[in-house]
Parts: sequence; structure tokens; C-alpha cells
Amino acid sequence: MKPEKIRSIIEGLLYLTGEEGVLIEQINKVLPECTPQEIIHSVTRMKQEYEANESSGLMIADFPNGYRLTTKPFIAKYAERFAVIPKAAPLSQAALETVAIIAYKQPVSRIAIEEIRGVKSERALQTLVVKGLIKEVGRAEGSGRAILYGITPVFFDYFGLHDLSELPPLSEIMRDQNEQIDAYDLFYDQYKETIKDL
Amino acid sequence: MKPEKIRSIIEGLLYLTGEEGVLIEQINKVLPECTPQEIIHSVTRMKQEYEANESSGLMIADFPNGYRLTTKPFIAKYAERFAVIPKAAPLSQAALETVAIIAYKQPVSRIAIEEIRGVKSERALQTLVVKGLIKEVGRAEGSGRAILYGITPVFFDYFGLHDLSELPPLSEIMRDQNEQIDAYDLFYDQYKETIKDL
Amino acid sequence: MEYKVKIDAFEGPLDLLLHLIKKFEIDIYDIPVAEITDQYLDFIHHMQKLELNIASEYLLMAATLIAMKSRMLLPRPELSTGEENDTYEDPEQAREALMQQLIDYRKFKDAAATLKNNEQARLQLFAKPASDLTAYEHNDLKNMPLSGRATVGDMVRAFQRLLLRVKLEKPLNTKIDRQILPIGQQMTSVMQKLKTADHALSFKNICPYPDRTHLIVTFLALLELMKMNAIVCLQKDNFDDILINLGEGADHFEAGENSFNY
Repeated sequence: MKPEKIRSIIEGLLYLTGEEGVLIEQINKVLPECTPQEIIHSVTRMKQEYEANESSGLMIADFPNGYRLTTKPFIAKYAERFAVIPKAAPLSQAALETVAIIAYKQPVSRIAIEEIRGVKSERALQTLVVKGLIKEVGRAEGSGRAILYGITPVFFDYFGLHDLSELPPLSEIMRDQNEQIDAYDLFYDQYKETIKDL
Repeated sequence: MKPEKIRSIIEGLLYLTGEEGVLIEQINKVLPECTPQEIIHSVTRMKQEYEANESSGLMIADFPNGYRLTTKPFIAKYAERFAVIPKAAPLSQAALETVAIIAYKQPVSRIAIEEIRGVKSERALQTLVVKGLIKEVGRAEGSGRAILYGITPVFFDYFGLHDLSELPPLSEIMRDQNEQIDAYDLFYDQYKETIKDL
Repeated sequence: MEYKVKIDAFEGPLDLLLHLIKKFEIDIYDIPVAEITDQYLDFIHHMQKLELNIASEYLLMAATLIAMKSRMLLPRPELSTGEENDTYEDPEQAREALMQQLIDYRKFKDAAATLKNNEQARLQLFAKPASDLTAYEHNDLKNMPLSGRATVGDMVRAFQRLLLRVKLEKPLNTKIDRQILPIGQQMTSVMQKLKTADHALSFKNICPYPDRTHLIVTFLALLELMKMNAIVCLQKDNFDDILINLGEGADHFEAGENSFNY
């Protein structure tokens, strides 16, 4: 099959599947005559073409083992003029901290999470479960048989990650003190937003 | 605004509106700085580009006063192959939405389902009936005598439920939604009206 | 000392401690227990004076800090040879533990910041809902494998996506509903279509846009055009498609964009 044809079929599938996206494996079932490598190669090129094409409002976003056709970030502004796009409310700070702990330490119990955060985390866990970002992955041994949590494929999708290796290693964050302080400043700026003269 | 930018924004809108399509007038509201002529000119060029581009699986179809991004006819064959791939979740989004509405709202007519979903649901209903997940449970009163649908024992079997009380309460499903909108959404009241009936 | 930060801004006592450490440029690897305790208590007292509810976690941390501080002021008891004193808690160890806890927490807080950036980027990307491919599916019971079937979770998520989508479309329709119905514009558009086609068109051809407002506006536009003799409507039999063609008055047709607004 000609590369042009392969590309056009993949593009068609990307359009049809929209926000659900399509897995390399599924593309392969539609195009059994291609190897996964050819498919990945074709999508990678298409991705670069979209990106380089100033007059295109589309791009290809990754998720684990698959791809999704989306609008480029700058389109968001115009899409919002078009319709009130439900702004998926970003996760709360509590939920972000909780899911970060789970991503690095899974499988992990609520108690272990609360020990690290120093506060109750039940609500944050509940939100994350409902959003499908985490799930019960087992039970701890011992008398309590506490629920252990792990992240789900939705986690990767939600944060636009391929796999956990794309997260900065925790140890590295440790090593570079200066960087850490910069990151901390980011948080401080957020605090300032809530500042009110008492 | 540069023609490239205009094109990219229109392309983004065409993609987001998918099968529904978008009216020139709607594009014009997003791009008030452009004349309808400029918009039509831009789409016409885009249309020619898509058509001439052998390696693209997409095309732009006209409808009165508007346009629709769709797949080229030859993609149908591959869409068919894609549709029959056993999915991790073998029910389509359309079927899942429909069966969820029936489970929560039964007995319910096709019209009522379509009002909630905002799209035609005949195919999804047909699929669900054939799969045995739903069945006709009666007729509505009144002139139309519309068919009313309800879920079947196969539904419970399929979703591993004993009875309907095991489904998460609607209020819980919507709480997450409401949390997302609360602060942001101007149309919150309307939204509540939409879901109140569910 | 001024307190301009509300306790709500903190995720808990550890977060508050990290804030104080940063604010007073304290070396996290060598925390002066007395100083941090005083600052922490000072903060908590201010919050209490303002009758703000302080979660129990904050008070627990206050108690821990006070205990640590007081123990550091006391001389270390002499251990009698051969006998470990189990009840004695080494304040140095407690300080180490707190330091470790703060460092660990800060790591995850930083990781959360990374995730937040990712989230922000991701929330900027929009995609259309998946196309309904049921038309291509074979409605075959055998096609419904027992393994890997949809879960209640799948159904609930599908339902939530539906609710979001309904919300996405609702305001759009509302916007169209609210605008003044541009019947004049629709009349012009119908005339243009008929002139371009140069033959009779069905109502479906003239208004295939499946939107109720649109149908109504188009219908009203047709009625106006009929009144002006700009078009004629033909129907062969009952329930046949109505065909619309240009009428005698077509050449005199002129409608301002804003006329006939209801």
C-alpha cells in the first residue's frame, strides 16, 4: 500500500474516533498489510506535518499506544467563542498532590497517602476515582486489608503522557535544589492570589 | 488577520463540529473581523486542498450556508473494518449513552432519549435491542403510541449487576459534573433543567 | 509580623510549614525547631483570633512542635547502663523525621506542579465527539464477547460525557434562538439557491439543516416569498415532497437583510 493511502486512512480513523482516539493496534487491524512500525512512522510524519503547517488548526496528541486528533492550543480561544465549552475544571491542589503520590508510589493505601500529605485525603481520592484517574488495584495484606490505589489509563490521557517515564524522576527533583525553589515559587504565586488583607 | 490563521481557525471549528457541520454565520461570529466572503473563500480553498491531497482522508462537504468536515468516501470501507474490531468496551459511546438513559429513566421513548442526547438514536436503540440489552416494554399513551423501552435481564448480566440499586445514584454521577461547572458556568441553570428530568 | 495568607491557601500543616520555611529562608536540612515552632504557633494564633476554623491536623502539628521544642530544652537523661529507655523520644530524631517528612512532601508537591502544567496544556486541546459508527457494526449477538465487555464504569463515563456534550450544544442553540430571526436573510438565501439551481428544489434541499429554528425560519421565508409571488410551490399528491420554483415575481425580489424580522 502506498504511504499516501496509509496516511489518508489513518487520518480518516483519527477523525472518526475524535476524542476517543485510536490505538496503534486498532489501526493495525484495519490495515493488516502494514507493520506497526509503518503505522507509527506514518503517524509521526503526519504529526510533524500538522505541527509545521501554520495554516492548520489541528494536531495529533499522544496517549499510551495511540493517538487522538485535537485542535491546536491556540484554537481554544476561538472554540470558546463558538460555544461555551465545558471547561473541565482543573483538579484541586489536594487531588493533584494525591494523584502524584499514587503515580510514584502505587500501589498505595489511603493511610500512606495521608501520612505523606499530613492531611485527610478521602475527598481527593473520591474525586479521582469518579474521574477515573485512579482505581482500586488490590488490598494490603494484614488485618486492615486496606484498599490499595493505582493509576489508570485515563491518568495518562488526562495529563497527556505516554507513560510514567515522562514524569520527572522524584530523585531528580531532589537533586537540583534551585529548580525546586523555582517550582516552589510557582505555588507561592498561587497563594498570593488568595491573599486578602485580614 | 493572516489568511493562514483564518484557515486554521475554520479548520479547527470544522473539526470540532464534526458531522453536525458549521454555518458560515457561526464562523463569522467567531471571526467577526472577516467578511462572509473571506470565510467562503478560505473554505473553498481548503476544500480544494483536501480534495487534491491524495494523502488526506478528509474532505469538506457543503450544506446550505455551511460546511461539514467528513471522511472521503473510500474511507467507509476502513471505517467498517474498524467498527467490527472487538473493542475493550464493545458497546459504542452512542450505545452506552442510550442504555444509561434507559436504565435510569425507563420506561422511555426514543423521542425522549433523542431529546436528552441531542442526536438521532435509532441505530443505537436497534443495536441494543438486537444485543438483547433493552426491549419494548409498552406503548406511550396518546396519539403517537410511541414504543417505550426498558432494560432486560441481559442488561444486568452484561453489566454484572443484581438490580438497579447497584447503579451509582444519578446525584453522584452529576455531583462530579456540578463541581466542574459551579463557578464557571453561566448556563448552569439551563444545564440543571436538562438533567433534572433524567 | 503581618499575615496576609489565609489558612485555606494551605493543603495542611506540612504545607504551612513549607511556606514558613520559605518565607523565613530557613534551611530545610537544618530546621531550627524553636524558631519554626514559634512562627507556626504565631500563625495559628492569628487564625484563631480571627475565629477561623483550624482543622485538627494543624493543632496536632502544633502539639508535636511544642513537644519537640520543650524536649530540646531539657537535658538528655542519662541512660543507665544496659537498659534502654523506651519512653524517651530523642528530639534530634524527631527533628530528623520531620525534616524527612517535609522533604518527601515537597517532592510530591513539585510533582503535582508538573502534573498541573500537563493538565493545563491538555485542557487546551479539544476534540470532536467520536462519530457514531453503529451504522457499520454488525448487529450480531455473537459479536458481544463476554470477556472485555463494557463495565458500569464505562456506562457512567459515557453518561457523564453525554451530559457535558449536551451542555456544549445547549448554549449554542440558545444563542441561535435568541438572535432576531433573520427571515429577510433566509429569503435572500432561498432565492439565491433557486436561481443557482435553475430548477425546482424540494424543501429538504432548501433546508437540510436539521435545526428547528432553521426549519421554522426557512418556512416563514417561503411563506413571505409566496406572498410576493417570488416563488411557487408545487405538490403532486398529498404527502409528496413539496417542490419550490421561482415565480413570476422573482425578478422583482428584493429583501433587505433586516426586513421581516420577528
